[in-house]
Amino acid sequence: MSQSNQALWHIGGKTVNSRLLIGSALYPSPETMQQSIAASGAEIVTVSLRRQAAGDQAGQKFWEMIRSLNIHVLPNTAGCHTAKEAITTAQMAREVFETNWIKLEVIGDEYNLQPDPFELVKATEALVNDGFEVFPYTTDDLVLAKRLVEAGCRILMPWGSPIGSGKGLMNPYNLRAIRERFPELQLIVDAGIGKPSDAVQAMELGYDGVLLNSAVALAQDPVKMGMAFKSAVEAGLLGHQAGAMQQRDLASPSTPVVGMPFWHQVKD
Amino acid sequence: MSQSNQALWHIGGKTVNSRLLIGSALYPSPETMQQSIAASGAEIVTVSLRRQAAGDQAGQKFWEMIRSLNIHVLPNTAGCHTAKEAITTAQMAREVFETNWIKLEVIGDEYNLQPDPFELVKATEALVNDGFEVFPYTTDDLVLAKRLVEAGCRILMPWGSPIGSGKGLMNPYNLRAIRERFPELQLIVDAGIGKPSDAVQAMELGYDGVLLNSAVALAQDPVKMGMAFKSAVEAGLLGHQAGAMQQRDLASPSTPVVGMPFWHQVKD
Amino acid sequence: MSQSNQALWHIGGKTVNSRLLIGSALYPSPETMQQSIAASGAEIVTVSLRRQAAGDQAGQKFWEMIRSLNIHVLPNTAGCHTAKEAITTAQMAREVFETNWIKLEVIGDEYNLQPDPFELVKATEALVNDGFEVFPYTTDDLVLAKRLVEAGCRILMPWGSPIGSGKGLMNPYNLRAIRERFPELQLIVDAGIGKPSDAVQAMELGYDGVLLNSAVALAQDPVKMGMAFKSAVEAGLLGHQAGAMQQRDLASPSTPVVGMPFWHQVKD
Amino acid sequence: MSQSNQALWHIGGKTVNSRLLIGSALYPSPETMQQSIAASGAEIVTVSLRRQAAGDQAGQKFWEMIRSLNIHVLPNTAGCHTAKEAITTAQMAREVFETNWIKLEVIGDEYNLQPDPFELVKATEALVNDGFEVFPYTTDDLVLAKRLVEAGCRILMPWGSPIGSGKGLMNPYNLRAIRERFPELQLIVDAGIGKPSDAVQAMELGYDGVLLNSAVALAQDPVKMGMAFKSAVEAGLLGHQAGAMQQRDLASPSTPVVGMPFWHQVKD
Amino acid sequence: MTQSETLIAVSINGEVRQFPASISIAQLLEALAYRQTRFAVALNETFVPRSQYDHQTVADGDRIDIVAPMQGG
Amino acid sequence: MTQSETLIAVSINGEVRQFPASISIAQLLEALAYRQTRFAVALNETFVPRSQYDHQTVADGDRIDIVAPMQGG
Amino acid sequence: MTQSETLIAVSINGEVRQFPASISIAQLLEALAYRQTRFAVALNETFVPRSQYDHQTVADGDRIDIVAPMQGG
Amino acid sequence: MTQSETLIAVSINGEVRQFPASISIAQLLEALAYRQTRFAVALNETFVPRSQYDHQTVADGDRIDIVAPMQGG
Repeated sequence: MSQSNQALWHIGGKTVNSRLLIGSALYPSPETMQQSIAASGAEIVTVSLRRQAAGDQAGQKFWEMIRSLNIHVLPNTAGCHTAKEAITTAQMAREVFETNWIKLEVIGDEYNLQPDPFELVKATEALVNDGFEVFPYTTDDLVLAKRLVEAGCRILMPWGSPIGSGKGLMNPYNLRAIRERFPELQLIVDAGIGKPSDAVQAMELGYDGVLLNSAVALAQDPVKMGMAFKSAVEAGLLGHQAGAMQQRDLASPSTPVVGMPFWHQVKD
Repeated sequence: MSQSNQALWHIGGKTVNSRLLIGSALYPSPETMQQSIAASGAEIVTVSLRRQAAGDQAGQKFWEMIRSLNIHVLPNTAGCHTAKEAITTAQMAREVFETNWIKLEVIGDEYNLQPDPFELVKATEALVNDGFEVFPYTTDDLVLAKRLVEAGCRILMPWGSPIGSGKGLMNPYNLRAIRERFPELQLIVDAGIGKPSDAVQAMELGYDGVLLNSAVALAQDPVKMGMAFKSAVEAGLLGHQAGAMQQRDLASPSTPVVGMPFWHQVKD
Repeated sequence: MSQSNQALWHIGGKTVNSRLLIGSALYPSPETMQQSIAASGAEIVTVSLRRQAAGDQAGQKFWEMIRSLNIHVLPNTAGCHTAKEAITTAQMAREVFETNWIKLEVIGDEYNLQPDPFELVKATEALVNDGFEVFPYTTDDLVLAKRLVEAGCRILMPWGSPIGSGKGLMNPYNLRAIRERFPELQLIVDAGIGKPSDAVQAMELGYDGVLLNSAVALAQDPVKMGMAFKSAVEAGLLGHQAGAMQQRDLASPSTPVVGMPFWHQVKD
Repeated sequence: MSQSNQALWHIGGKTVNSRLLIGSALYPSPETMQQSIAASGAEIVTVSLRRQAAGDQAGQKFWEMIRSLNIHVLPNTAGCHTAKEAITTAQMAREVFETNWIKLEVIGDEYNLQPDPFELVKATEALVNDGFEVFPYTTDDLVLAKRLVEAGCRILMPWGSPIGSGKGLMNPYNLRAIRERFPELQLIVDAGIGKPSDAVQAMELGYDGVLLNSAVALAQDPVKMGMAFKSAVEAGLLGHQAGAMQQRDLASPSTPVVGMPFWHQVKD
Repeated sequence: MTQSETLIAVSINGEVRQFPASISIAQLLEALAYRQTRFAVALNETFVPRSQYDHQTVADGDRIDIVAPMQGG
Repeated sequence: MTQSETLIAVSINGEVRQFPASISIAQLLEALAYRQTRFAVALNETFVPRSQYDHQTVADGDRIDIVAPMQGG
Repeated sequence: MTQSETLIAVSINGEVRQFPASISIAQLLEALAYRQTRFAVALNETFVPRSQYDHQTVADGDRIDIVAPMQGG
Repeated sequence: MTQSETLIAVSINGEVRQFPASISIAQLLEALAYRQTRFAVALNETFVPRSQYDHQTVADGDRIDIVAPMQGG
């Protein structure tokens, strides 16, 4: 009972059980998407907005599938390259999805799809003032993190590595520095997660959650991989809370040495 | 249903659900030991033999605690430095614990507590001939692995790093080479696991199980860490079975690019 | 002959032989400083400006020592936290040291001493317009790098890891991305170099130079460590130019297999 | 003067200036081989024996090329899989090359070309008794190292990673353990070196020398790569002797903080 | 609409279409037959709330984006 | 045991004790009052199965190890 | 300077000193006896080139930094 | 050699050749026309020192390896 309470997560004004945020793109089929998300236990799913022709029902159908999952929706501004584009997209998303949550992406480079620090701060300031709960996709730059917090963010989502690269956590030192500086913030590793062990490492660093998409959607068996990440974030959260042993350079026997049979004199 | 069957593990002539093997030493108290092992979901627990004075009931009490866990017992030969010591210890263990399972440790160095390849092969040959199911604690040396298989092992337990060091997997290349060479063998990473992510990595490499002790017993909260490792081995097993995505050097967008609003001409 | 020409380095309008830039601080004594810098072969030395009381000759003495080295001086703006402070310091440095070179540091955080991306860009724009050759101490952020190039930089100095940490290259992926994006720029790894192998790795990534201070000044034998880094940057430069072999997962014999004696039939 | 004396290396009863041992195989042409070896500064070159038909002058020509380099020859037993093969090869090599030096390779696996610990010890014992100076190609196994020392070796050559893989040092922990255990032995990293930085790392660990072949022979420009490794082993040796600074988690300013201009009150 | 009315060129999701001058967003959506309930509109990259559809008119050369829910990561 | 019996020195778990000559393992355990059910015995580092306790005698200078279950990793 | 002159407070490298009003940078350096050749001056965090020392006057509350070469990394 | 002599089959570097019985290594090398100075010989995987070439005879089914210097890593 206290166990389950401990695991509750207050994020952006809502309360969820799972530390996983999952994307809705790139699955082999809509059915696989639904099953994978359900299997993952995620209670927050990211979605986007795209142009749609009159009469095209794709958006409506997708939306009904997402609604049937009965979990929280986190719209993104994926593909935006300027603060202005991102702000407009966020405002449209708020109307369509009826939520003030926004995963704020302002891309600064097509090669690594990293955020643009300058436009990101501008967009964040505008959106916070406009009443949004901003989930900024950011780099692992501590100074940028400070600016975002000054702009009003209660949540930060540093990248692990480039979107879709599956490289895991490229710079644990930087991620740890952000965690230590902002013990009260909700921190989520977003982008770059490739394997369950990457998600566990993020949580072991003390991060509060993990956001991923490709790692599940592009697995050979996405549904099973959803289950894997469900266990992974649990393992990481528990492992962090439990306080891991210290690494040591010397080996140290686990089985007691005293009482060892056959022992007659000191061995060298 | 097929799910749960898939997870069954046939190891040394027995069938268990959990891929975790756990030690019984170093816990802050016997009660914590019991609770931690239970929390970990492990169905195989390692134990040892030590000299005992007449009238001393410690061994009997310990044994009753272990029995009450109602799981399989894997006696070890921890502390033995020669094949002869290890063989005698194994024979005594078989009588005391009424099992032909033996975790065969023949230590070759006091600094890193690594196995002695030469004595290990000798002891293995003798014990296999004597009817034991040998779980050899070995290095990540592929040639040594071949010798142990030639000597009759169906199970190998290469180290991740020195016992009690918590350094995780020092040489994933070597561990992977053993996995690829022996697809049919039961492979368990034994020693060096420090954090749940280490266990996940072992399973992601395709290992069948993980044996640890210090990582749980020396955690600040051993019971919770037991739970963490329970989830970790599940995450790793599922993740391996699900087939992880390929790492890529380039970023790749998860959200679709087509239909991006505001798009009017090619951006560089 | 072509060899030596190949090694000439055109940097900031000057031409030097060595790819090493070295600091003048933290040495156990002024004499050790002089000898270490000489031993390192560096032809560019960083210096700073600090308040000085009337009659205090320390600055003058230090300056004469530096002049006697007969190498190029690169003044820094170390310790500045705003664009304004950095600009004024750069202007003072230009007058004192009679050079338009400036190592532009605008610190954004006291914990990791990283640059402040926002103030750095502001200061860079102002100083480039004012005729300076700016050597910006920057992070490994590709978008920030693009902004600095847009502001007129022909040289970038991304950090390897935090100043004085000796952690080497924390994020080779990011450093490589900057190199690939800006093949014509002069790129120097600045900060975090701890061992000669770190400097070699920077050069192997295709970087044009390495700037360091603590690694030499805080070595047990700074003069000898200066020599070590002299060889290290040479090794790295040559190694990069020579084009390293590809890594392979399989072993591959160097000694020919054909003609092996004692060979009678295929071995498995 | 003391400098150059310090750099002299007493190895196997001879004295050389360079810490590099280089192979003679895999070069694009014999001329490139000669030039690359000369450029590398190596004073020890490895060679092998292979079957030769009557009248075939290849062996003689190769030998004359090697002799013209006027450096020490270290014959190998490459390709041998048993102690017996290796012993006979060593004896033939002693007669042909007129040296009691032997690079003892007894391969245990075709996939990773690693040594066979068991056959290696057997062959070592026989050859040491027969008056050879054995340079054993071994793994990074500390217990195997102890056995080889007990068998009479004054030199050990642990692998960095599989022959020809170019993966560098896979397990620095194990390599360091051997160095610490045997401070008086001559230790050489053999196999797996791919880039100059790998060689520097080996020397920084306190190894006495580095043996490589593919890294130079398979470089795009082998002669220049030879020069690169010449500098690399110098950098590594000097760097080790000079005593590197300690790594730190916190950044630490190199430029003095005292006397910073514009400073008026404490900044947070 | 009469023959004498002026036409304006408006980009709808990147494709240029002709509409009568002074058309409102609401009329434009009606003309395009957008009947879905889940969409949002931007005019020249500025968001137009649903409540403004009747009041906001469109001018020659304007760019309209009409977006709907889609998969996202 | 009579006064005239020869005594032998036997190491029990590393500690030397005196016993009558020709004593069997069974008698020795009885003399030591080992009453636990969970233990095993080695004589000079060689395992002695429980079934041999009656038959196996102990000689002067022999080393006996008596071990019981214990925590292990 | 006569008794009747007004004095101003100027921070020199963080330490407040008294000077006559309307003093120039050149006079101030003279008064402080700065005789080194290698230094530079900032007034209220703005650089003052050497060529301006005669013309630039200092006001009450001004902050002057006088800096010289120093070790740097 | 006369017609009546028995012939033996010897493997030379893996290739079987015929020689007269009781031939010595020295005679065999002569017959094969090995004139290089830098080579060494093994008989049935055992080294034969140069000093033994005259004394060591070869038997039917023997395996001879003749090796020379070659590139090596």
